[in-house]
Amino acid sequence: MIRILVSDAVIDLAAEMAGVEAEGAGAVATFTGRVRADNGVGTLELEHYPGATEAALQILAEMACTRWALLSATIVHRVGAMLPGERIVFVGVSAPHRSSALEACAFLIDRLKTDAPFWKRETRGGQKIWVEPRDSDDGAAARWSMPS
Amino acid sequence: MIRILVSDAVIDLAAEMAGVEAEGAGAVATFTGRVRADNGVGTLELEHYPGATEAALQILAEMACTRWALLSATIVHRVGAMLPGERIVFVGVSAPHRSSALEACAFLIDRLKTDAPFWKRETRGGQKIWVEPRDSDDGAAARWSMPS
Amino acid sequence: MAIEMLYFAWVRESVGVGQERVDPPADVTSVSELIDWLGRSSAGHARAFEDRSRLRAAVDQVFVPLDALLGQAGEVAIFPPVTGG
Amino acid sequence: MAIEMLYFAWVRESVGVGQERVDPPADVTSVSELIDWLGRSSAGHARAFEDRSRLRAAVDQVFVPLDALLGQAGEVAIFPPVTGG
Repeated sequence: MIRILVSDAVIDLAAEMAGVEAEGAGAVATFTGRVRADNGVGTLELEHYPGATEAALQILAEMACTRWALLSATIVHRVGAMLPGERIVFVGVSAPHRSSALEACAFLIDRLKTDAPFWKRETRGGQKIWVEPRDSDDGAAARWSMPS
Repeated sequence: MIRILVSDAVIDLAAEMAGVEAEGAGAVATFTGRVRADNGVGTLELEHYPGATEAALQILAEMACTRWALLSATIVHRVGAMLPGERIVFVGVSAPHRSSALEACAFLIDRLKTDAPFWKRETRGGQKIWVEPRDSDDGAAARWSMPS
Repeated sequence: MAIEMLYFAWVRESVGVGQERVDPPADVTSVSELIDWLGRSSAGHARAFEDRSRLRAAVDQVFVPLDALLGQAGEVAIFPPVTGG
Repeated sequence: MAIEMLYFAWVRESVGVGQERVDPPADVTSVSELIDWLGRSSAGHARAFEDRSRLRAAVDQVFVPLDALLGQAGEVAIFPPVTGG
Protein backbone atom coordinates (compact mmCIF):
# COMPACT_ATOMS: atom_id res chain seq x y z
CA MET A 1 0.00 0.00 0.00
CA ILE A 2 1.34 3.40 -0.97
CA ARG A 3 0.18 6.62 0.65
CA ILE A 4 1.28 10.01 -0.68
CA LEU A 5 0.04 13.24 0.87
CA VAL A 6 1.16 16.81 0.16
CA SER A 7 -0.79 19.24 2.31
CA ASP A 8 -0.61 22.51 4.22
CA ALA A 9 -2.16 20.85 7.28
CA VAL A 10 -0.08 19.86 10.33
CA ILE A 11 1.27 16.30 9.94
CA ASP A 12 -0.66 13.97 12.26
CA LEU A 13 2.11 11.65 13.42
CA ALA A 14 -0.11 9.32 15.44
CA ALA A 15 -2.49 8.78 12.53
CA GLU A 16 0.35 8.21 10.07
CA MET A 17 2.13 5.77 12.40
CA ALA A 18 -1.12 3.87 12.89
CA GLY A 19 -1.55 3.68 9.12
CA VAL A 20 1.94 2.27 8.63
CA GLU A 21 1.45 -0.27 11.43
CA ALA A 22 -1.94 -1.33 10.04
CA GLU A 23 -0.12 -3.49 7.46
CA GLY A 24 0.71 -6.00 10.19
CA ALA A 25 4.41 -6.08 9.33
CA GLY A 26 7.24 -7.23 11.56
CA ALA A 27 9.32 -4.09 11.00
CA VAL A 28 8.41 -0.42 10.78
CA ALA A 29 10.97 2.32 10.13
CA THR A 30 10.12 6.01 10.12
CA PHE A 31 11.81 9.32 9.53
CA THR A 32 10.41 12.67 10.62
CA GLY A 33 11.97 15.96 9.57
CA ARG A 34 11.11 19.09 11.53
CA VAL A 35 11.77 22.80 11.34
CA ARG A 36 14.87 23.49 13.41
CA ALA A 37 14.87 26.47 15.72
CA ASP A 38 18.60 27.12 15.27
CA ASN A 39 20.30 30.02 13.46
CA GLY A 40 17.47 32.37 14.32
CA VAL A 41 15.03 30.84 11.85
CA GLY A 42 11.55 32.25 12.51
CA THR A 43 9.26 30.58 10.02
CA LEU A 44 9.75 28.25 7.09
CA GLU A 45 7.71 28.30 3.90
CA LEU A 46 7.57 25.42 1.48
CA GLU A 47 6.59 25.97 -2.13
CA HIS A 48 5.97 23.01 -4.43
CA TYR A 49 4.90 22.06 -7.94
CA PRO A 50 1.35 20.75 -7.55
CA GLY A 51 0.76 17.56 -9.48
CA ALA A 52 4.41 16.99 -10.31
CA THR A 53 5.23 16.73 -6.59
CA GLU A 54 2.73 13.98 -5.91
CA ALA A 55 3.84 12.14 -9.08
CA ALA A 56 7.52 12.30 -8.04
CA LEU A 57 6.74 10.97 -4.55
CA GLN A 58 4.54 8.21 -5.99
CA ILE A 59 7.38 7.08 -8.27
CA LEU A 60 9.85 7.03 -5.35
CA ALA A 61 7.43 5.00 -3.22
CA GLU A 62 6.87 2.52 -6.06
CA MET A 63 10.62 2.15 -6.56
CA ALA A 64 11.09 1.46 -2.85
CA CYS A 65 8.23 -1.06 -2.72
CA THR A 66 9.71 -2.98 -5.65
CA ARG A 67 13.33 -2.86 -4.55
CA TRP A 68 12.74 -3.90 -0.92
CA ALA A 69 9.45 -5.84 -1.18
CA LEU A 70 7.77 -3.49 1.28
CA LEU A 71 4.30 -4.00 2.68
CA SER A 72 3.68 -0.27 2.72
CA ALA A 73 5.32 3.09 2.03
CA THR A 74 3.96 6.41 3.27
CA ILE A 75 5.30 9.85 2.38
CA VAL A 76 3.62 12.91 3.86
CA HIS A 77 5.11 16.32 3.04
CA ARG A 78 3.89 19.61 4.36
CA VAL A 79 3.76 22.76 2.23
CA GLY A 80 3.02 26.40 3.05
CA ALA A 81 4.13 28.27 6.18
CA MET A 82 5.29 26.46 9.32
CA LEU A 83 6.93 27.23 12.66
CA PRO A 84 10.06 25.83 14.38
CA GLY A 85 9.34 22.40 15.84
CA GLU A 86 6.59 21.61 13.32
CA ARG A 87 6.96 18.57 11.09
CA ILE A 88 7.99 19.11 7.46
CA VAL A 89 8.06 15.52 6.29
CA PHE A 90 7.16 12.04 7.49
CA VAL A 91 8.37 8.85 5.81
CA GLY A 92 7.15 5.50 7.12
CA VAL A 93 7.66 2.03 5.71
CA SER A 94 6.68 -1.44 6.83
CA ALA A 95 8.34 -4.67 5.78
CA PRO A 96 8.67 -8.26 6.97
CA HIS A 97 12.27 -7.71 8.10
CA ARG A 98 14.19 -4.83 9.63
CA SER A 99 16.94 -4.34 7.07
CA SER A 100 14.37 -3.77 4.29
CA ALA A 101 12.46 -1.28 6.40
CA LEU A 102 15.57 0.64 7.49
CA GLU A 103 17.11 0.81 4.01
CA ALA A 104 13.89 1.76 2.24
CA CYS A 105 13.22 4.52 4.76
CA ALA A 106 16.70 6.00 4.24
CA PHE A 107 16.31 5.69 0.45
CA LEU A 108 13.00 7.55 0.44
CA ILE A 109 14.15 10.52 2.48
CA ASP A 110 17.50 10.77 0.65
CA ARG A 111 15.90 10.67 -2.81
CA LEU A 112 12.99 12.90 -1.82
CA LYS A 113 15.58 15.62 -1.11
CA THR A 114 16.83 15.60 -4.70
CA ASP A 115 13.91 14.24 -6.76
CA ALA A 116 10.79 16.03 -5.52
CA PRO A 117 9.97 19.63 -6.48
CA PHE A 118 9.89 21.42 -3.13
CA TRP A 119 11.57 24.73 -2.32
CA LYS A 120 12.22 26.03 1.19
CA ARG A 121 12.29 29.68 2.19
CA GLU A 122 13.38 30.66 5.69
CA THR A 123 12.66 33.87 7.52
CA ARG A 124 15.71 35.02 9.51
CA GLY A 125 15.37 38.25 11.44
CA GLY A 126 12.66 39.49 9.10
CA GLN A 127 14.63 38.54 5.95
CA LYS A 128 13.17 35.87 3.65
CA ILE A 129 15.90 33.67 2.20
CA TRP A 130 15.55 30.78 -0.28
CA VAL A 131 17.44 27.77 1.10
CA GLU A 132 20.36 26.60 -1.07
CA PRO A 133 20.65 22.88 -1.80
CA ARG A 134 23.46 21.06 -0.02
CA ASP A 135 26.05 19.01 -1.91
CA SER A 136 25.73 16.33 0.76
CA ASP A 137 22.14 15.78 -0.37
CA ASP A 138 23.32 14.83 -3.87
CA GLY A 139 25.83 12.43 -2.34
CA ALA A 140 23.22 10.81 -0.11
CA ALA A 141 20.83 10.36 -3.03
CA ALA A 142 23.54 9.05 -5.37
CA ARG A 143 24.44 6.11 -3.11
CA TRP A 144 21.07 4.56 -3.99
CA SER A 145 21.66 4.67 -7.75
CA MET A 146 23.52 1.34 -7.89
CA PRO A 147 21.55 -1.84 -7.23
CA SER A 148 22.42 -3.11 -3.76
CA MET B 1 19.07 12.36 26.77
CA ILE B 2 19.05 8.59 26.98
CA ARG B 3 15.93 6.61 27.84
CA ILE B 4 16.08 2.86 28.45
CA LEU B 5 13.00 0.87 29.41
CA VAL B 6 12.58 -2.90 29.72
CA SER B 7 9.04 -3.74 30.74
CA ASP B 8 6.22 -6.25 30.36
CA ALA B 9 3.76 -3.43 29.62
CA VAL B 10 2.53 -2.69 26.08
CA ILE B 11 4.85 -0.18 24.34
CA ASP B 12 3.11 3.20 24.15
CA LEU B 13 4.25 4.39 20.72
CA ALA B 14 2.63 7.83 20.92
CA ALA B 15 4.26 8.58 24.27
CA GLU B 16 7.67 7.34 23.11
CA MET B 17 7.49 9.33 19.86
CA ALA B 18 6.53 12.44 21.81
CA GLY B 19 9.50 11.90 24.10
CA VAL B 20 11.92 11.61 21.18
CA GLU B 21 10.48 14.70 19.49
CA ALA B 22 10.64 16.69 22.74
CA GLU B 23 14.36 17.25 22.10
CA GLY B 24 13.51 19.79 19.40
CA ALA B 25 15.76 18.15 16.82
CA GLY B 26 15.54 18.52 13.06
CA ALA B 27 15.58 14.77 12.39
CA VAL B 28 13.90 11.85 14.12
CA ALA B 29 14.36 8.23 13.03
CA THR B 30 12.51 5.33 14.60
CA PHE B 31 12.33 1.58 14.30
CA THR B 32 9.52 -0.56 15.69
CA GLY B 33 9.66 -4.34 15.73
CA ARG B 34 6.45 -6.29 16.13
CA VAL B 35 5.37 -9.88 16.58
CA ARG B 36 4.65 -11.26 13.10
CA ALA B 37 1.56 -13.35 12.60
CA ASP B 38 3.20 -15.55 9.94
CA ASN B 39 4.19 -19.22 10.19
CA GLY B 40 1.39 -19.95 12.61
CA VAL B 41 3.01 -18.18 15.56
CA GLY B 42 0.48 -17.86 18.36
CA THR B 43 2.26 -16.04 21.15
CA LEU B 44 5.79 -14.86 21.74
CA GLU B 45 7.55 -14.83 25.10
CA LEU B 46 10.64 -12.80 25.82
CA GLU B 47 12.95 -13.74 28.64
CA HIS B 48 15.79 -11.43 29.67
CA TYR B 49 18.60 -10.96 32.19
CA PRO B 50 17.35 -8.27 34.55
CA GLY B 51 20.00 -5.68 35.31
CA ALA B 52 22.39 -6.85 32.61
CA THR B 53 19.81 -6.09 29.92
CA GLU B 54 19.35 -2.49 30.95
CA ALA B 55 23.13 -2.05 31.28
CA ALA B 56 23.72 -3.45 27.78
CA LEU B 57 21.09 -1.13 26.26
CA GLN B 58 22.50 1.86 28.16
CA ILE B 59 25.98 1.15 26.76
CA LEU B 60 24.63 0.89 23.20
CA ALA B 61 22.73 4.16 23.57
CA GLU B 62 25.81 5.91 24.95
CA MET B 63 27.91 4.59 22.05
CA ALA B 64 25.35 5.89 19.54
CA CYS B 65 25.11 9.30 21.22
CA THR B 66 28.88 9.70 21.11
CA ARG B 67 29.42 8.39 17.59
CA TRP B 68 26.62 10.39 15.92
CA ALA B 69 26.30 13.39 18.29
CA LEU B 70 22.64 12.58 18.92
CA LEU B 71 20.30 14.78 20.89
CA SER B 72 18.49 11.74 22.26
CA ALA B 73 18.34 7.95 22.08
CA THR B 74 15.43 5.87 23.33
CA ILE B 75 15.31 2.07 23.52
CA VAL B 76 12.16 0.39 24.83
CA HIS B 77 12.05 -3.41 24.84
CA ARG B 78 9.14 -5.49 25.94
CA VAL B 79 9.52 -8.73 27.91
CA GLY B 80 7.06 -11.44 28.94
CA ALA B 81 4.22 -12.80 26.81
CA MET B 82 2.88 -10.95 23.78
CA LEU B 83 0.50 -11.51 20.86
CA PRO B 84 0.94 -11.16 17.08
CA GLY B 85 0.85 -7.47 16.09
CA GLU B 86 2.11 -6.25 19.46
CA ARG B 87 5.32 -4.25 19.62
CA ILE B 88 8.48 -5.99 20.83
CA VAL B 89 10.93 -3.13 20.54
CA PHE B 90 11.00 0.59 19.82
CA VAL B 91 14.16 2.51 18.96
CA GLY B 92 13.95 6.27 18.48
CA VAL B 93 16.73 8.80 17.98
CA SER B 94 16.83 12.52 17.37
CA ALA B 95 19.68 14.46 15.80
CA PRO B 96 20.31 17.77 14.07
CA HIS B 97 20.62 16.07 10.65
CA ARG B 98 18.98 13.12 8.97
CA SER B 99 22.01 10.96 8.19
CA SER B 100 23.00 10.84 11.88
CA ALA B 101 19.47 9.92 12.91
CA LEU B 102 19.08 7.21 10.25
CA GLU B 103 22.48 5.62 10.87
CA ALA B 104 22.23 5.68 14.65
CA CYS B 105 18.76 4.11 14.53
CA ALA B 106 20.02 1.25 12.31
CA PHE B 107 23.08 0.80 14.55
CA LEU B 108 20.98 0.51 17.70
CA ILE B 109 18.57 -2.11 16.40
CA ASP B 110 21.34 -4.12 14.68
CA ARG B 111 23.54 -4.20 17.77
CA LEU B 112 20.63 -4.75 20.15
CA LYS B 113 19.99 -8.04 18.33
CA THR B 114 23.46 -9.37 19.19
CA ASP B 115 24.50 -7.47 22.33
CA ALA B 116 21.50 -7.48 24.66
CA PRO B 117 20.48 -10.56 26.69
CA PHE B 118 16.98 -11.32 25.41
CA TRP B 119 15.65 -14.72 24.39
CA LYS B 120 12.53 -15.32 22.33
CA ARG B 121 10.26 -18.32 22.62
CA GLU B 122 7.45 -18.82 20.09
CA THR B 123 4.34 -20.92 20.47
CA ARG B 124 3.51 -22.72 17.21
CA GLY B 125 0.49 -24.98 17.22
CA GLY B 126 0.76 -25.52 20.98
CA GLN B 127 4.54 -26.20 20.79
CA LYS B 128 6.90 -23.81 22.58
CA ILE B 129 10.10 -23.32 20.60
CA TRP B 130 13.17 -21.21 21.51
CA VAL B 131 14.02 -19.01 18.53
CA GLU B 132 17.45 -19.69 17.01
CA PRO B 133 19.69 -16.68 16.28
CA ARG B 134 20.12 -15.82 12.61
CA ASP B 135 23.56 -15.51 11.02
CA SER B 136 22.33 -12.37 9.22
CA ASP B 137 22.02 -10.69 12.62
CA ASP B 138 25.75 -11.15 13.27
CA GLY B 139 26.49 -9.70 9.85
CA ALA B 140 24.26 -6.70 10.41
CA ALA B 141 25.86 -6.01 13.80
CA ALA B 142 29.41 -6.51 12.50
CA ARG B 143 29.13 -3.76 9.88
CA TRP B 144 29.11 -1.20 12.71
CA SER B 145 32.36 -2.45 14.24
CA MET B 146 34.63 -0.31 12.01
CA PRO B 147 34.60 3.44 12.54
CA SER B 148 32.59 5.06 9.74
CA MET C 1 2.67 26.31 -30.51
CA ALA C 2 1.46 27.72 -27.17
CA ILE C 3 3.24 26.53 -24.03
CA GLU C 4 2.12 27.01 -20.42
CA MET C 5 5.18 28.23 -18.48
CA LEU C 6 5.48 27.65 -14.73
CA TYR C 7 8.06 29.31 -12.46
CA PHE C 8 8.88 28.39 -8.87
CA ALA C 9 10.75 29.84 -5.87
CA TRP C 10 13.17 32.69 -6.71
CA VAL C 11 12.70 32.12 -10.45
CA ARG C 12 9.02 32.94 -9.98
CA GLU C 13 9.86 36.00 -7.89
CA SER C 14 12.37 37.29 -10.41
CA VAL C 15 10.11 36.71 -13.44
CA GLY C 16 7.27 38.37 -11.53
CA VAL C 17 4.61 35.77 -12.25
CA GLY C 18 4.20 32.07 -11.42
CA GLN C 19 2.58 31.18 -14.69
CA GLU C 20 2.31 32.58 -18.22
CA ARG C 21 1.21 31.37 -21.63
CA VAL C 22 3.86 31.86 -24.33
CA ASP C 23 4.03 31.15 -28.07
CA PRO C 24 7.68 30.71 -29.09
CA PRO C 25 8.73 30.71 -32.78
CA ALA C 26 9.29 27.40 -34.57
CA ASP C 27 13.10 27.58 -34.29
CA VAL C 28 12.83 27.25 -30.47
CA THR C 29 13.11 23.47 -30.16
CA SER C 30 14.81 22.83 -26.78
CA VAL C 31 14.28 23.95 -23.18
CA SER C 32 17.55 25.85 -23.39
CA GLU C 33 16.43 27.74 -26.52
CA LEU C 34 13.10 28.46 -24.85
CA ILE C 35 14.96 29.98 -21.88
CA ASP C 36 17.09 32.10 -24.29
CA TRP C 37 13.97 33.36 -26.04
CA LEU C 38 12.09 34.04 -22.76
CA GLY C 39 15.12 35.88 -21.36
CA ARG C 40 14.55 38.63 -23.92
CA SER C 41 10.96 39.30 -22.83
CA SER C 42 11.66 41.36 -19.66
CA ALA C 43 14.39 42.45 -17.26
CA GLY C 44 12.88 40.08 -14.69
CA HIS C 45 13.11 37.12 -17.09
CA ALA C 46 16.68 38.07 -17.98
CA ARG C 47 17.69 38.21 -14.31
CA ALA C 48 15.96 34.93 -13.48
CA PHE C 49 17.67 33.07 -16.33
CA GLU C 50 21.11 34.67 -16.02
CA ASP C 51 22.92 31.74 -14.36
CA ARG C 52 21.97 28.50 -16.11
CA SER C 53 23.82 26.37 -13.54
CA ARG C 54 21.19 27.38 -10.99
CA LEU C 55 18.22 26.38 -13.17
CA ARG C 56 16.35 23.09 -13.44
CA ALA C 57 13.43 22.21 -15.71
CA ALA C 58 10.49 19.88 -16.17
CA VAL C 59 8.60 19.22 -19.42
CA ASP C 60 5.04 18.07 -18.89
CA GLN C 61 5.93 17.46 -15.22
CA VAL C 62 8.93 15.22 -15.98
CA PHE C 63 12.36 16.46 -14.82
CA VAL C 64 14.67 16.95 -17.84
CA PRO C 65 18.14 18.36 -18.52
CA LEU C 66 18.15 21.87 -19.99
CA ASP C 67 19.17 20.59 -23.44
CA ALA C 68 16.05 18.40 -23.67
CA LEU C 69 13.87 18.88 -26.74
CA LEU C 70 10.43 20.42 -26.29
CA GLY C 71 8.62 18.10 -28.71
CA GLN C 72 4.88 18.62 -28.24
CA ALA C 73 5.30 20.05 -24.74
CA GLY C 74 2.17 21.62 -23.27
CA GLU C 75 3.72 22.65 -19.92
CA VAL C 76 7.30 23.67 -19.13
CA ALA C 77 8.48 24.52 -15.62
CA ILE C 78 11.70 26.40 -14.75
CA PHE C 79 12.92 26.43 -11.15
CA PRO C 80 15.98 26.30 -8.85
CA PRO C 81 17.46 23.05 -7.53
CA VAL C 82 14.98 21.49 -5.12
CA THR C 83 15.33 21.74 -1.32
CA GLY C 84 12.54 19.67 0.20
CA GLY C 85 12.48 17.09 2.97
CA MET D 1 34.35 -19.08 46.90
CA ALA D 2 30.56 -19.07 46.47
CA ILE D 3 29.22 -18.03 43.07
CA GLU D 4 25.62 -17.15 42.20
CA MET D 5 24.80 -19.03 38.97
CA LEU D 6 22.08 -17.75 36.62
CA TYR D 7 20.63 -19.73 33.70
CA PHE D 8 18.39 -18.41 30.92
CA ALA D 9 16.13 -19.74 28.16
CA TRP D 10 16.64 -23.44 27.31
CA VAL D 11 19.74 -23.63 29.51
CA ARG D 12 17.50 -22.73 32.47
CA GLU D 13 14.90 -25.29 31.40
CA SER D 14 17.47 -28.05 31.00
CA VAL D 15 19.24 -27.34 34.31
CA GLY D 16 15.84 -27.18 35.99
CA VAL D 17 16.40 -23.96 37.96
CA GLY D 18 17.07 -20.35 36.96
CA GLN D 19 19.43 -19.66 39.81
CA GLU D 20 21.64 -21.62 42.20
CA ARG D 21 24.47 -20.92 44.62
CA VAL D 22 27.55 -23.06 44.01
CA ASP D 23 30.95 -23.39 45.65
CA PRO D 24 33.48 -24.73 43.14
CA PRO D 25 36.92 -26.04 44.22
CA ALA D 26 39.96 -23.77 43.94
CA ASP D 27 41.21 -25.41 40.72
CA VAL D 28 38.12 -24.12 38.84
CA THR D 29 39.52 -20.83 37.55
CA SER D 30 37.71 -20.17 34.23
CA VAL D 31 34.11 -20.08 33.04
CA SER D 32 34.84 -23.14 30.93
CA GLU D 33 36.15 -25.08 33.93
CA LEU D 34 33.13 -23.96 35.94
CA ILE D 35 30.85 -25.38 33.21
CA ASP D 36 32.82 -28.69 33.25
CA TRP D 37 32.46 -28.91 37.01
CA LEU D 38 28.74 -27.99 36.99
CA GLY D 39 28.07 -30.51 34.20
CA ARG D 40 28.83 -33.31 36.65
CA SER D 41 26.19 -32.18 39.18
CA SER D 42 23.07 -33.53 37.43
CA ALA D 43 21.77 -35.04 34.19
CA GLY D 44 20.03 -31.72 33.48
CA HIS D 45 23.28 -29.78 33.89
CA ALA D 46 25.09 -32.28 31.66
CA ARG D 47 22.45 -31.97 28.93
CA ALA D 48 22.39 -28.15 29.13
CA PHE D 49 26.17 -27.90 28.82
CA GLU D 50 26.68 -30.64 26.23
CA ASP D 51 27.26 -28.42 23.18
CA ARG D 52 29.62 -25.58 24.11
CA SER D 53 29.16 -23.87 20.72
CA ARG D 54 25.60 -23.06 21.77
CA LEU D 55 26.55 -21.47 25.10
CA ARG D 56 27.36 -17.87 25.99
CA ALA D 57 28.38 -16.43 29.36
CA ALA D 58 28.49 -13.30 31.44
CA VAL D 59 30.63 -12.71 34.54
CA ASP D 60 29.20 -10.11 36.90
CA GLN D 61 26.84 -9.06 34.10
CA VAL D 62 29.59 -8.50 31.51
CA PHE D 63 29.56 -10.72 28.39
CA VAL D 64 32.76 -12.81 28.23
CA PRO D 65 34.17 -15.64 26.10
CA LEU D 66 33.93 -19.09 27.69
CA ASP D 67 37.68 -19.20 28.39
CA ALA D 68 37.49 -16.04 30.52
CA LEU D 69 38.90 -16.29 34.03
CA LEU D 70 36.51 -16.14 36.96
CA GLY D 71 38.68 -13.91 39.17
CA GLN D 72 36.57 -12.71 42.10
CA ALA D 73 33.29 -13.32 40.24
CA GLY D 74 30.16 -13.09 42.38
CA GLU D 75 27.65 -13.84 39.60
CA VAL D 76 28.06 -16.02 36.51
CA ALA D 77 25.32 -16.44 33.90
CA ILE D 78 25.16 -19.20 31.27
CA PHE D 79 22.71 -18.86 28.36
CA PRO D 80 22.13 -19.47 24.63
CA PRO D 81 23.01 -16.88 21.95
CA VAL D 82 20.65 -13.92 22.32
CA THR D 83 17.59 -13.39 20.10
CA GLY D 84 16.04 -10.07 21.07
CA GLY D 85 14.82 -7.11 19.04
